[in-house]
Amino acid sequence: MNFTAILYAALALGGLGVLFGAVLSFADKKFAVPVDDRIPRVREALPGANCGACGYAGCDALAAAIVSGDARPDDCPVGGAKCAKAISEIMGVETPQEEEPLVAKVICQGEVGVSKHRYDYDGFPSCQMASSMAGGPKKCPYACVGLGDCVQVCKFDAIKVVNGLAVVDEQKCTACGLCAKVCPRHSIRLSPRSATVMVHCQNRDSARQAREECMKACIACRRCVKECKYDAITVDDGFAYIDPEKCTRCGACVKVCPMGCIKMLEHH
Amino acid sequence: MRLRLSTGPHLHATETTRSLMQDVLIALLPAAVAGIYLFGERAAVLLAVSVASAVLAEAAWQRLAGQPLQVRDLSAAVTGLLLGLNLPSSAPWWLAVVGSVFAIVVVKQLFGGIGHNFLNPALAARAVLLTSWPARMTTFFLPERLVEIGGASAAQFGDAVTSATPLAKGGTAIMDLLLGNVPGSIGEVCKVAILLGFAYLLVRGTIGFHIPVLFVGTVALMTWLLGGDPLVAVLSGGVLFGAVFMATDYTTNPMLARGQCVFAVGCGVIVTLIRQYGGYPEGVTYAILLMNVLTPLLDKWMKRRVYGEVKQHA
Amino acid sequence: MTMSVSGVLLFMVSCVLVNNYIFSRFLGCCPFLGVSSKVETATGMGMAVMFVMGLASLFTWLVYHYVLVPLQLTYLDTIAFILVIAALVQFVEMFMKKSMKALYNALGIYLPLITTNCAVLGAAILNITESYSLIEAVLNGVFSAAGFLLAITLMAGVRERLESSNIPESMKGFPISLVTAGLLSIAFMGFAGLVK
Amino acid sequence: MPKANKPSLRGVFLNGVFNENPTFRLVLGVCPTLASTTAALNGVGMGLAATFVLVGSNVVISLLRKFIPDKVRIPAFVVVICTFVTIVQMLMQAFLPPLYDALGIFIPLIVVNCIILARAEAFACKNGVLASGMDGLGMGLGFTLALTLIGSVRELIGSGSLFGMNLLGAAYEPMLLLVLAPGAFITFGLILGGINAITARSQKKKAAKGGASA
Amino acid sequence: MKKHTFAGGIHPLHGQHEGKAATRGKPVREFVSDSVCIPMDMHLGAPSKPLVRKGDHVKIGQVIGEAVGPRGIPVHASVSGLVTEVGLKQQLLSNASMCVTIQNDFADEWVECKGFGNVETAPADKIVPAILAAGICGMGGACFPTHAKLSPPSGKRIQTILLNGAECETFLTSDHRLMLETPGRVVDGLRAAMRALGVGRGVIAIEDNKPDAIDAMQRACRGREGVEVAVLKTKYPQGGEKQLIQAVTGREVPSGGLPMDVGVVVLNVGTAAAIADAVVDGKPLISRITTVTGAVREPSNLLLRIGTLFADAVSGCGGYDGEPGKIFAGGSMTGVCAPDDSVSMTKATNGIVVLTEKQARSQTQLPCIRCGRCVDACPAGLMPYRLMHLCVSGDLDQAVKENVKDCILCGSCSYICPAKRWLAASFKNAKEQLARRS
Repeated sequence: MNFTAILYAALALGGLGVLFGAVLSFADKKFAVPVDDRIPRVREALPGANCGACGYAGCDALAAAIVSGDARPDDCPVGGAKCAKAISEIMGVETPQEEEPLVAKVICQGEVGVSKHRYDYDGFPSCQMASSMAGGPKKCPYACVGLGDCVQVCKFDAIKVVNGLAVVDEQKCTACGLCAKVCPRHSIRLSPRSATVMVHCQNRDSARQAREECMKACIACRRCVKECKYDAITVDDGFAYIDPEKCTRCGACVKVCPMGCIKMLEHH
Repeated sequence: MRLRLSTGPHLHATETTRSLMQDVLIALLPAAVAGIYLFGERAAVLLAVSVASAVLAEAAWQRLAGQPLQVRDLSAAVTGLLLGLNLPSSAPWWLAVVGSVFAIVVVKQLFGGIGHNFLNPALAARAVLLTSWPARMTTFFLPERLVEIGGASAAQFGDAVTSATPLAKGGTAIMDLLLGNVPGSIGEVCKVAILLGFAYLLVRGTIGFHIPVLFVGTVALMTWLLGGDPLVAVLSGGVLFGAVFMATDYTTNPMLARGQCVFAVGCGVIVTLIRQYGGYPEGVTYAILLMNVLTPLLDKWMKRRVYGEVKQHA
Repeated sequence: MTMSVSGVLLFMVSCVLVNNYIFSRFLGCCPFLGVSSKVETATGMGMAVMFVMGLASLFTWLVYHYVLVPLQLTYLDTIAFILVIAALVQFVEMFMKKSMKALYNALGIYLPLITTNCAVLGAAILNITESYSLIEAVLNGVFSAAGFLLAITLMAGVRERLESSNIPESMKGFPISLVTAGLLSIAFMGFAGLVK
Repeated sequence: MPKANKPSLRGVFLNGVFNENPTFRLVLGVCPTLASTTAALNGVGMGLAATFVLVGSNVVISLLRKFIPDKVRIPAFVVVICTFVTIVQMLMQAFLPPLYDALGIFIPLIVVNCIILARAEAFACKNGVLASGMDGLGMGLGFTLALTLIGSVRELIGSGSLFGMNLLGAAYEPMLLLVLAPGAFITFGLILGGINAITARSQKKKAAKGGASA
Repeated sequence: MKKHTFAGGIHPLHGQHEGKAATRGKPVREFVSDSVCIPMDMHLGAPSKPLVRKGDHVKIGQVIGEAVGPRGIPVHASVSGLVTEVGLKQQLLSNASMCVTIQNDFADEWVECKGFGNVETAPADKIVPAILAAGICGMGGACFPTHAKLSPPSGKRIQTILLNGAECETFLTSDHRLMLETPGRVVDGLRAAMRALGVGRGVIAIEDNKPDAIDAMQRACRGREGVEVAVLKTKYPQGGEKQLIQAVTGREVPSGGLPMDVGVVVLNVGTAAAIADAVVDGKPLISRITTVTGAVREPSNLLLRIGTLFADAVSGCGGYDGEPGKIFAGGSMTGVCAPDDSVSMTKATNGIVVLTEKQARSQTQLPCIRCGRCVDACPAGLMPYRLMHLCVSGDLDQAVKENVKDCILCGSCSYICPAKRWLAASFKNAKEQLARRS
């Protein structure tokens, strides 16, 4: 191998390199397209579940909307405060206030054997469809239908139907609220995580009828109201409601409820 | 009184997956019987082995994968029988086993089981066997028992074993082709039996007539255009068997009638091209497989006109 | 050397059907497996490859015969080719971004993949090893890419259909795509011997 | 990079061979995997060639990582890789002509093997020389191992032998399909699926154990 | 004779005479129960407001529910007697309905009714108010208030009124018997509607499995202005509004549009008969013909008072034949299931079908085998097998793109599917979800 061969090789490749470099740098200027680099950064800060709970087509769409100002930095219900903070920083706006974390809770105890059935539903597994047929298979018109529309819609695998009743896995739940939106009976409610003493019933029917419909129905007997020392319970429209702000988790109402529809859950 | 509730329809057609498969099995019966009559007990053993191994393979897979057992729908039996009928009577038993297992496991179950395979399992398996053991798959015995045609049996094949393919033999009497006095795969030789099965499927409404007719018609037309004898082209080889039983497989042909017509014509064209110019003596297997591959695109590109749609655009 | 119409036709059948880059030569498998989940994107990718491969065949042939051969630097072919291809792809990308926004959005991040698409470099090298003329080289590039387009479109059709299938968990993704490609390849064996 | 996060050389090596096996885990370099596994020996040859290029390019790129401007790093990497590929090509042509013929066009095509560029981009340009070399070696051997495995299966079933030795006897009729193109795809797919199934099962077991102990 | 038809469709229960053999030869027989329970929401539109209280005495034809809103219609007492309850009761709908229960005193006391005597001489502008006052809504099953249908927005020109006598649904023979026994009333009703709208052409469409009804209607049409009979091929869903229009006029209702967009109004033959009663005699809609069939001892065509309980209707047919497993109002293709037999029949209940426990048992859903039968059967030109995948996997946007909204929920796909898949049900569910979304 001699020196000229090396020189030729270097020159040839170098020449090609210079030529291509020149063409490309020209093209770079000629075909330049501006892109807002905040979109990918906001997208990165979002959870990426593409659940659509924000009302946009997915995380990419929300990111674009946030950057263009159509959506707010805290519009992602799944990411919570942490995500909102990160996006606010990227967008250079103030961090919104932190709120009490929420979780989806099923306001019904009407599993098979507890809630009484009017008929056997034998069709397409959809709560919406079943409840539109003669008031649904369960006699109680407020009960969880138990065919899993919420399970279908949950992107986080946080709901299961056990024994004809939806059960939320609070560890997995991100409080995106899709299940509450889809439930035809509004049996799922987003409640503060700390609200662990709850009335698990929404039955508004008269006491006599409620008893006929379910073994664990709230009959609005007001015993819990009388028992509560903190004024936390109100009975309105035929069922009791516990205000989580006032509740001290003393458990007095749980003991006194004749239908067993007030439950105290472990505090997470 | 405890009633059931559901949305309509509350009563259904009596046709089920199982009844359809059963119809196909019944339609295959004449071809199987003719094959066993012509080729003797070897053929019977082969058919039995391939059906049994297909059914067992499906059951074993479903057991292992923890799926509900669905061999009762008879689809595995159909696949096994189709494969068996596509083997030469000279094939060893293990060939049938390998083919059946490949058809059921790789072509069908890996893709999600019945209805999800995109290739006809039996044909894909046959192609695999043909590629893997070409000599085994192209050694055809002359039928042991020839059907007498007016005293003169078809004795023009000197040897009992011929490795030349049936297609290569010219001048075979049409009657011999019809009755099965030719070497070939177990199920494809006796055209009368195949036509009997075809008639049964048509009467039962299991399949429409357009795929087989267009397929065979295209082969005849193409052969005629290329200067061959259309009748011999149609009656020899596996065209008839493929057109009636393989190309009409629901899962692997297009959903729309229009798409099915394109599918059938495509099969016919490819068969003739492979026969005329290709490296294989017979092209039915590959023609149908290639059109199977094209089927998803045909389904995608050929759309039905939706009621009331055009008017709105106008 | 000139080619007759039937010669071109045979050449095309050979490149597209018989010696398909994917199904018999294993060239360009990465994009074939990666960009074949939707028919629209797959055809777009195939078109882009066809365009790039035609150009690449032209330029690499020119560079080889008019730069490397005179300078006796043929051992530098791989380096030179990869440079040509990389520059070409980059140029095409910029051009598309500006002038064909829709196509650019559809192909997105896959355009740079063409650089590392071994089919392009493979075609360039094969053009030299088979000692094709300039016309043959360009035809080879375009037809082989057409074979790639055909393969990836068929694959995408099948994969779109598989979306609704209940594929075993451990086979999802690459494994089932590979098996699918294998089965497609079996079907393509029917073309064997159609030419030569 | 903080000290605590710095992986040991052994860790880097094993990562390449098992956890991030380029073929089975990352599914990179599909073309050479399919093309060069008609026999176990071809797999080994391709694997080792790639290993050589990987180690070499990783070391050189790691050495030069401070000098290469970010904008042109990819072309620079390609030139480095290309140099090593040309060296391998020449070496093989000179000393192992049968293997060179068997692998054919896929030797120069190592240049566009995604594994090599991916390692340069993801590891070598961020880590020290020794670690980069080890990463190249681990990845390369992982690749070699995978190719050998696939090659062995295909050779054993497709021609009844292993590394050229006839193992299954004369009575065995080899399944020709496996050494042909469709066999490559299907074997690779099935092995990949099998490995997925095995890992999924062992992970499930691990999770079950962890759940029981927690 | 030219037979009209449409693309797609099926022949349900073909081997069993569409389930109609048991009742089609049986003349209509009146059956009056001891009490009736009349829902206030029998029509599409705002429910009527009850005008009576417990303890009131009512006469037949007395208005007991007041029309609310532009699509509201009045409800009339169908028997005379004592109001025993006014309250909520679970009917076939999703929410409990306000119902008025009347104990029949069998005195058959009518309120005073005044009609125009003849449809041809009745003032044209008084016909639609008479229909509204009679509380008539679509009696084929859709319950759309008829006066609203006959009051098209200005700018829409109606050229044809189609009377739907196809009765393509299984089991039902009520329209068949009506056309056979009182064809004159049907033609009167049609003429009244034509005059109300100033339409020159009225067509009565009948499937060719009812030759006697075709004959009767043709005879009744003789000498009447602009009225004709069209014979349809027997096929389901021939009586679907859109299919009927396509078969008879050759025109297609545009996607998302209404029949009036192609200048057609479709009425059921039963509705036409009710219009005739309202215009000629001034009688409100208080009874209708209902086919009670299936697993009952004596399948019949009964003339029932509106609000008759299913249980009473069945007892009018000799009771159940064995243990019932499913009861639905309408035919087996689109019938609406009852939770028990204590629900009331309404103005739209053209049939009550009882299935035995064995017939009612559902079959397990199997994987789709892509046989394409659903595609051939779909009268809307959809691809049910693919749409179902989209609907079940939740990709509703794509489902909309593939025209799920054009599904008419006829159930042909589900009926014909050999794998017994829930095709139509999944579309119904998707359409409901889409409706809630907007």
